[in-house]
Amino acid sequence: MNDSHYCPHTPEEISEMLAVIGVSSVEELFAPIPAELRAKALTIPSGMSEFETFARMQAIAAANTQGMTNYIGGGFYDHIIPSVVDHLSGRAEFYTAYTPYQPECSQGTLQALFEYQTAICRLTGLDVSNASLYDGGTACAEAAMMALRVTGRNKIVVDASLNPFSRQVLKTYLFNLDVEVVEIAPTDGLLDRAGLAAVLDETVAAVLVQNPNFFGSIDDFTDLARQVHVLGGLLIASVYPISLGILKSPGEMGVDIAIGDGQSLGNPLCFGGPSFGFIAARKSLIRNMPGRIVGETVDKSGKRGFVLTLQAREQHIKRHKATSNICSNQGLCALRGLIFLSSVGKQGLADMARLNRDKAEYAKARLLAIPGVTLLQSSPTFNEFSVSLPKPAAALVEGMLKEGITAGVPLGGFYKGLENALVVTVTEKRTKKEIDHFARILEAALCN
Amino acid sequence: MNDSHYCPHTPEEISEMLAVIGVSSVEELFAPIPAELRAKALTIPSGMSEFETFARMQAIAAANTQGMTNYIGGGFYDHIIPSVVDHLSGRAEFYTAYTPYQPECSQGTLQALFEYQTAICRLTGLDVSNASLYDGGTACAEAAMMALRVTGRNKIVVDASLNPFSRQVLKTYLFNLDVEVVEIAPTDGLLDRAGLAAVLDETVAAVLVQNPNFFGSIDDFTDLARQVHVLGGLLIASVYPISLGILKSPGEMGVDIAIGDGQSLGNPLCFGGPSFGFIAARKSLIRNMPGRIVGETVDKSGKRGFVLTLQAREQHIKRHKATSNICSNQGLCALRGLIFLSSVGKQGLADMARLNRDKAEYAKARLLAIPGVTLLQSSPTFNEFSVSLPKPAAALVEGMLKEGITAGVPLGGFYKGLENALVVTVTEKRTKKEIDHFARILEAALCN
Amino acid sequence: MQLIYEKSIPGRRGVKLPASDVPVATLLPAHLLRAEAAGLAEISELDLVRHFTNLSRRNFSVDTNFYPLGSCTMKYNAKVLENTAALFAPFHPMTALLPGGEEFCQGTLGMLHDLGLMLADITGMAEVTTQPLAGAQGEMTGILLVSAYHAARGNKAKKKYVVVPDSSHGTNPASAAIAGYEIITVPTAPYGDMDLELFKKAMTDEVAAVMVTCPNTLGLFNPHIKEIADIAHSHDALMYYDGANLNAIMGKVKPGDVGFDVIHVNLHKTFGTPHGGGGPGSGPVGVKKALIPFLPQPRIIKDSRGLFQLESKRQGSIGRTANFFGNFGVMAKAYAYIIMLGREGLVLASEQAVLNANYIKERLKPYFELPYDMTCMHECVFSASKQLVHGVHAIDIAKFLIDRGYHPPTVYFPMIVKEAIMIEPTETESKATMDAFIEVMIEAALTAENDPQALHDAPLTMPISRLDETKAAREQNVCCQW
Amino acid sequence: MQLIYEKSIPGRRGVKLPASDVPVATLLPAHLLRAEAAGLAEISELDLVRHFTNLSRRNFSVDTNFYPLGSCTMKYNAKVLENTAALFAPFHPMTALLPGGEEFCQGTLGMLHDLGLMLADITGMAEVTTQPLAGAQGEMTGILLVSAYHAARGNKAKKKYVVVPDSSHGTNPASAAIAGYEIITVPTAPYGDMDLELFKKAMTDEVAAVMVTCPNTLGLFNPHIKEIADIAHSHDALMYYDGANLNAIMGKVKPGDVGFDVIHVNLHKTFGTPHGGGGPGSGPVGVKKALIPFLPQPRIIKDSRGLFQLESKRQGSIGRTANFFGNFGVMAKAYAYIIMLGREGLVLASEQAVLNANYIKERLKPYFELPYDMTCMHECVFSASKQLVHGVHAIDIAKFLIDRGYHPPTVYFPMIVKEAIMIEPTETESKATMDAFIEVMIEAALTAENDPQALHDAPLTMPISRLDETKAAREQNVCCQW
Ligand SMILES: Cc1ncc(COP(=O)(O)O)c(C=O)c1O
Ligand SMILES: Cc1ncc(COP(=O)(O)O)c(C=O)c1O
Repeated sequence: MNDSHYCPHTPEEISEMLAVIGVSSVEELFAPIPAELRAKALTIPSGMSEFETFARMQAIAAANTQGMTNYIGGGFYDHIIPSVVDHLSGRAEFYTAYTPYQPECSQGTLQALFEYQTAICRLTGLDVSNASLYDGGTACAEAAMMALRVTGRNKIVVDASLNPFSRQVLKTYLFNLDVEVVEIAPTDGLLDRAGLAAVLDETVAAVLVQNPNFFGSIDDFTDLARQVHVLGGLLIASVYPISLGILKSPGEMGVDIAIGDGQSLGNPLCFGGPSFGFIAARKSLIRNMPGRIVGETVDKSGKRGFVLTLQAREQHIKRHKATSNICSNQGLCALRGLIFLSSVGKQGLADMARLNRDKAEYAKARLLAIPGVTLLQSSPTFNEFSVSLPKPAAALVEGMLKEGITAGVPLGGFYKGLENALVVTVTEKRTKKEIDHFARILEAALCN
Repeated sequence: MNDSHYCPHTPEEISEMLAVIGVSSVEELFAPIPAELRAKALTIPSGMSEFETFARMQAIAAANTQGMTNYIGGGFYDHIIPSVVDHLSGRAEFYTAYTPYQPECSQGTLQALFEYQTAICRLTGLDVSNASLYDGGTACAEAAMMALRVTGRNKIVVDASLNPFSRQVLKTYLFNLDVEVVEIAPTDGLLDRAGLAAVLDETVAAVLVQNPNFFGSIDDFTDLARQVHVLGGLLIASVYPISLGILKSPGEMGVDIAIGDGQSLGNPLCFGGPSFGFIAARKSLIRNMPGRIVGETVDKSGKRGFVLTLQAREQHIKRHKATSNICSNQGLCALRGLIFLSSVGKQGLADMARLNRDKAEYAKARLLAIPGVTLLQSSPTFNEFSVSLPKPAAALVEGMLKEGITAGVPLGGFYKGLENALVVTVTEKRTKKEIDHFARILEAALCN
Repeated sequence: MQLIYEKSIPGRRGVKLPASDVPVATLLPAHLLRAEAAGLAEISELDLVRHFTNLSRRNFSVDTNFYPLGSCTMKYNAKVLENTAALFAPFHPMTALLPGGEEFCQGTLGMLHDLGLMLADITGMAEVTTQPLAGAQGEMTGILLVSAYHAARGNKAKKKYVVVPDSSHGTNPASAAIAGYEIITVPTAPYGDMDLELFKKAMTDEVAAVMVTCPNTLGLFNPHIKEIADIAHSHDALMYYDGANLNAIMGKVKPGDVGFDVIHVNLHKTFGTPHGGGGPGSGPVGVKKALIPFLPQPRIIKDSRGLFQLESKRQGSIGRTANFFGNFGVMAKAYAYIIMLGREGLVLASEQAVLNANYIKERLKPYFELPYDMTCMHECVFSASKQLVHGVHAIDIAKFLIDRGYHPPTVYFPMIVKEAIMIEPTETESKATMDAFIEVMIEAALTAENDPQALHDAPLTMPISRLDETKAAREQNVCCQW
Repeated sequence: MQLIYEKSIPGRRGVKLPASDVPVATLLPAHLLRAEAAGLAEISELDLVRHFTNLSRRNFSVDTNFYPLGSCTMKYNAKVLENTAALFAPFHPMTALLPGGEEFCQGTLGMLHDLGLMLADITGMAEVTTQPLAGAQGEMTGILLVSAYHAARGNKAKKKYVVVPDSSHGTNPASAAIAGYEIITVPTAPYGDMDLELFKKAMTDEVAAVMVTCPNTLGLFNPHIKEIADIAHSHDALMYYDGANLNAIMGKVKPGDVGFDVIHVNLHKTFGTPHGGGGPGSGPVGVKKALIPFLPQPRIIKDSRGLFQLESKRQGSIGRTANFFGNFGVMAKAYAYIIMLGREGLVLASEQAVLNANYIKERLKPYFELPYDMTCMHECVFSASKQLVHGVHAIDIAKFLIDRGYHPPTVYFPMIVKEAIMIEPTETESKATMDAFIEVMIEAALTAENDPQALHDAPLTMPISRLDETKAAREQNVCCQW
């Protein structure tokens, strides 16, 4: 009995095929591999049925604590996902296709990506978008490398209130290219404009900022854009797409390249991935964009169609001179993002953004009512805000995990001097009841 | 803001449409309904978002006890369902289509149903199948009514070891047609052939039997078919499709009409439905079949295609003279059945049937090892068997529910004199470990 | 496309089963075993997936095409509803029927109970059974309840007839026949409803029930419905309401208030559950107080402690219409649909369903004959009689629509309209979709005049052209022989 | 088909959001707000569902068509695997990074740890990081590890070059470039592998690493691979293995045994996770012992009590290549794939992948030029040079295949083969499927001789014909302007 999974051949078929090839056994086909290199047997266990396999996976998932109430963000956010997202991205024709190299039989993916690029452009207020990057962190790195290429300079200035993980990824990407990365320590939970002014000059390729930043503070970088441009540099802003339902867009601020993580757009938390990174820029920068770009064109009869375009930028043509090494990206996650944005819609995204802020402001008020809890920043916030507590945040957060609550991200691990500080995230999913409970538990934890 | 679910019109569109119709308000369109008949407001609550709706449904599901280990059957069985079943029956083109009245744009459903009919014919060893009935119980009723039409007689003899619920449905369908239903009490968990012989004559339209029967006993009705045919009646057998992986088929026994419930073929337990009923018969009976039938034909250019055929039997043509009143049936569940059977496949169904019997025989041995537990039947069994216990089964079963085990179906509720008896079901899903645990708990329960 | 059996290779395996962890049982005696394994498909999982995925692509469906199939209420089936049924997949129905089992099924029993209450509210009935598996079975159940009612009052012998209008759906007389009644059919009057005078003549004390759809299959609401009910009651006949057209009147009129005694509703029409290419559906039946004792069992009741219990041993019940509790998975979707839309949402759904039908009716009126020209409810019925002059039939227009990517409306039903074209857009369609459809319908009308042959040749864009239905009926190839 | 924005109607709403249960916050200052809402789609849920369902129908895919796209390993993605990722949807990755958070994520951390062990077994490496998000990022990560290794030994300045064969995939040199190296490209010898003599010449002590794919992009296993590794090591250069072609050799040869020091694997190729129309993928990187200190952090380790912990503050680590733990959902599917197939299943998969490729190679050899005529591994590379004589290019054959319902093989790659046609059937395809494909390929070859124009005109059966790619590149319409 051939009990192999997904290897369809019967013994008869195998012999027919071997006969055609002119060998007497499948083993013979491996003759090109020198005998002395042949592997000892694998040590992984024998296989099992799909039913046993799924049961095993359920057991693994069950080994995580279930039903945590989340007040953490830090780049990934616990948002609602309309049912249509799973149903439509779950169409086999979407998820079992490859990158649309053959446009005539890939118009589904191509048109969807064109619509995705359009949504990203409209969200960020910029002219061009690619068809996705890996995630928010690598998007920072790709944007920085893009700025290096465009300006021919080799210094990047980063506001340290940019997500610490993204900053790490940025450094990892750049550490072997001789590029200087200067970090500006934040003040009052905001970009230190004075500190920045001190290092800003015509050697700077780009300034990287984030809005809302890691502390949750909302800023307007219009002034900064002007300063950077005067010196011939680029301004790169990492943004939280849900917040763009109401917040001033990078385009309106004069930002040159907008990036971010698309997880909040219809992609589940899923322990960190897959999500997608987005990147949008001014039209003039398009030839320096990384990754796939879909463009509109016409067929022989003048009918509209879509193709991968400007491929001369890419690794499969330019090899080591390519604008990026990215090949497989996060297409299906970007599709989820498009479906999410199209389902929530123009008014809906604004409503959703307001709902996030309303919930966060309510939580903020509840927490600030607790003796000893004060606000870290004076600037307005969106759905994240930072508080300082009368005691170290780490121990408190650890204690609240046992209550089934992820109370927030302690800032001490990322910024010295902020050992008592906590950044708290509140999305539209959190109910008033949950927030009240959270405040009570937190107060209790602070009292003992 | 138009916050209606799924009613797309904007106020502007509504006014445009009203203008075209020539009325000033939607309300005017309801003028044909006399004012005095107009309804008071509904008392059901106001609506909610899809997210809140789904949370509510999860809460309802959570109010049932989770993770029961099942040793109950009685028509519905806890079998494995290959992952492909959900994925493929979940294709929107299948589940959001209507009955395939327009064949040119419904070949997907039509060919699938033709393949389903073929699978049922090959499984039962009979010539023709319809495209599904509601469930196993109504299939009994439809088969009986079919026999009444065919023979022009008005007596039905039923082996009382046929599923008690199906017998109830049968009686409900027949109670207003002047038809006599005679039940034969079983002996030794089997059809009482002597008792049957006593009532069998040329006034009997059909004899209804089940294999394996409600006690789990396996029988061979070849002899019975001969007797019934001699008297000009029909033999109807209700069968458990999984068991047909190895058991003698109705066709081989000379049965005229085979019926059954298709739940075990890829349809979840889902608290009792939807599943589907199947019905297959000898070719000569086709014009008396109930429900939809798909037939093969050719198009103008001689290309093969499939259509609903012999519709002259049906209610939408024959109205009160139709062979049945059935209109919507259980098409999607039948499709699941076809996908299940095609995924498990020819050898696989036999293997699966053997696996069921092996598990049940193991459980049988473990239970019979318990002091005071004896076997109710002397005939062989498939994946269900009946035991008599030293004490009333009802209390015992009730007690074991609290252990998270549905220990079996007490027979006392259906057959007097069998208050201590229990029919136990063991499918391929039950592991040796579970069965050993079950035996231990049962033994303990019997000891106190 | 090849049949799956034509793709089979002897010995090929599909899904892999779990290995056995118990001893192999001794063989069964040969006379109990089948001679050879059933000739099921032998195909790899990839080939199976490709087969059914590509088969699915040969269907029109609501998710891919406008599907204005009259009388079928092909509204959009919200995806969130599709996710609800799976929540209940693991629950064995027999658990609730075990001694003390209800306690372990409070969620599912409670949902069925509450669904009954909500449907009772919408229909104006006293109690609802959720057991019937589809509309037609609901009808049969309802008429059996009627007969049980008459029998209980000693009138079994006397009550011989069920009256139906000639516009009624075929299942109505068919269901009444199974329930043991003879059928009296009343013609439709020029005003589009059962002729009142003829109805009065037809009514005698031997009539057990009057079955009507309101709005009827012409999409018209019968202004005399109350009078009809009164007449029926004066003859001790009960009024049966075929709820297939309930989508027109939610929150606008409750059949119970109008004098109906029994009603079925098609959850798969009005309450947003998909049709599955022919089912599964669900046809709960509501009744007035006097009929409650006869309802199918088990009946789900809420006890004093608020716990849901099964009442199985009631005298007078007509018995069972399904082995368990009906199509639970379908009802879960309908329950979710009702609580999601809520009282305002349901009313809005009916209002826009009616708005859409009247919009299409008005726009197509200049091009197609409208036999009953008045305000319609959720659907409108045209006749292709104008086109017939050019030798073009309703079916030709239907096939033309297929080539343009529209599922045709219902044709040749109701039978009382010659060359009927029955259009039901439902409330979930946008104006843009309807406008595009209307343009194509107008084009069909013009083509009928200018180039009838083009319509006879349609469809040309499908994998197959028109099929030889006579050959199918003659040869009766209903099972693959090779 | 219209764009979703062309279907939008101002004011139309899609999904309904939950009503707020908290007070409305005071408005933000105007300078922080956007002037007007972003121009997203305004469309009903039904229109949205129809739009994307119909869009999906304009794709070829593994589930609908044979997809022998060379180098991409388009094997069947088992449906059970698709169900696994959803099990982990609710878990926030930050939870594990909170103080004491690991304890609450033992399932997910353990799975990542064990996946690493299994991949280390298959590749013969000492440790694997699952953080890289795709193959190319794995390559960059791997080369960064190489550079960290050289730097730690004081050779940062000295090591300037990465050597790649001219047959290598474009991502190899591109990734090495990002990692700060200059590229030396070695031509391929007539025997289908990097020219050994030229390679020796190219090697100096300034070479940091040699990146190869084995089997290479011609589908050939390099018999000199061990010698190449030895030479590289003699120059203190490390060997990088591009694991994109691992599907050919599972259980047959472990790159680690052959002398490779660093490897990435494409879970979305070899380990049965779908390609998603361009991702997401996953590119875990395995290394020999000496490189472990430089692996990205957080590193997942199993402590003495058998608990999984995160090690974040290690000196020497190259840092982070992703914000969290990589594409977890993809890895869940790959993990399930590996435990389901098990040791025997994986070997069988490679064996049948190689069998299928050689079968197609032998059957097509008479019709298409086979530049390197020898036993291939999982894929074979033809050239359309015979057809070029008739003015027919590889692209024309590709388009002809589309009309016949086949996704074309990879064309024009590897670049070293003129008019390359790169065919990778994978192990999941049945003989019947390959035979039918072979017939169509043969038909293409004959048509090239008899009727070249027919090939130039293809495809004719798709919603569009060949597209004007120059216009696209010139006009750069990459965002809908209306
Ligand atoms: C008016 C009418 N009555 C009854 C029915 C029968 O309902 P079902 O198909 O659910 O049995 C239908 C369905 O087509 C109908 O349209
Ligand atoms: C040989 C080879 N190397 C590397 C890659 C890059 O892998 P990825 O697309 O996952 O970045 C590919 C994928 O096309 C490949 O075929």
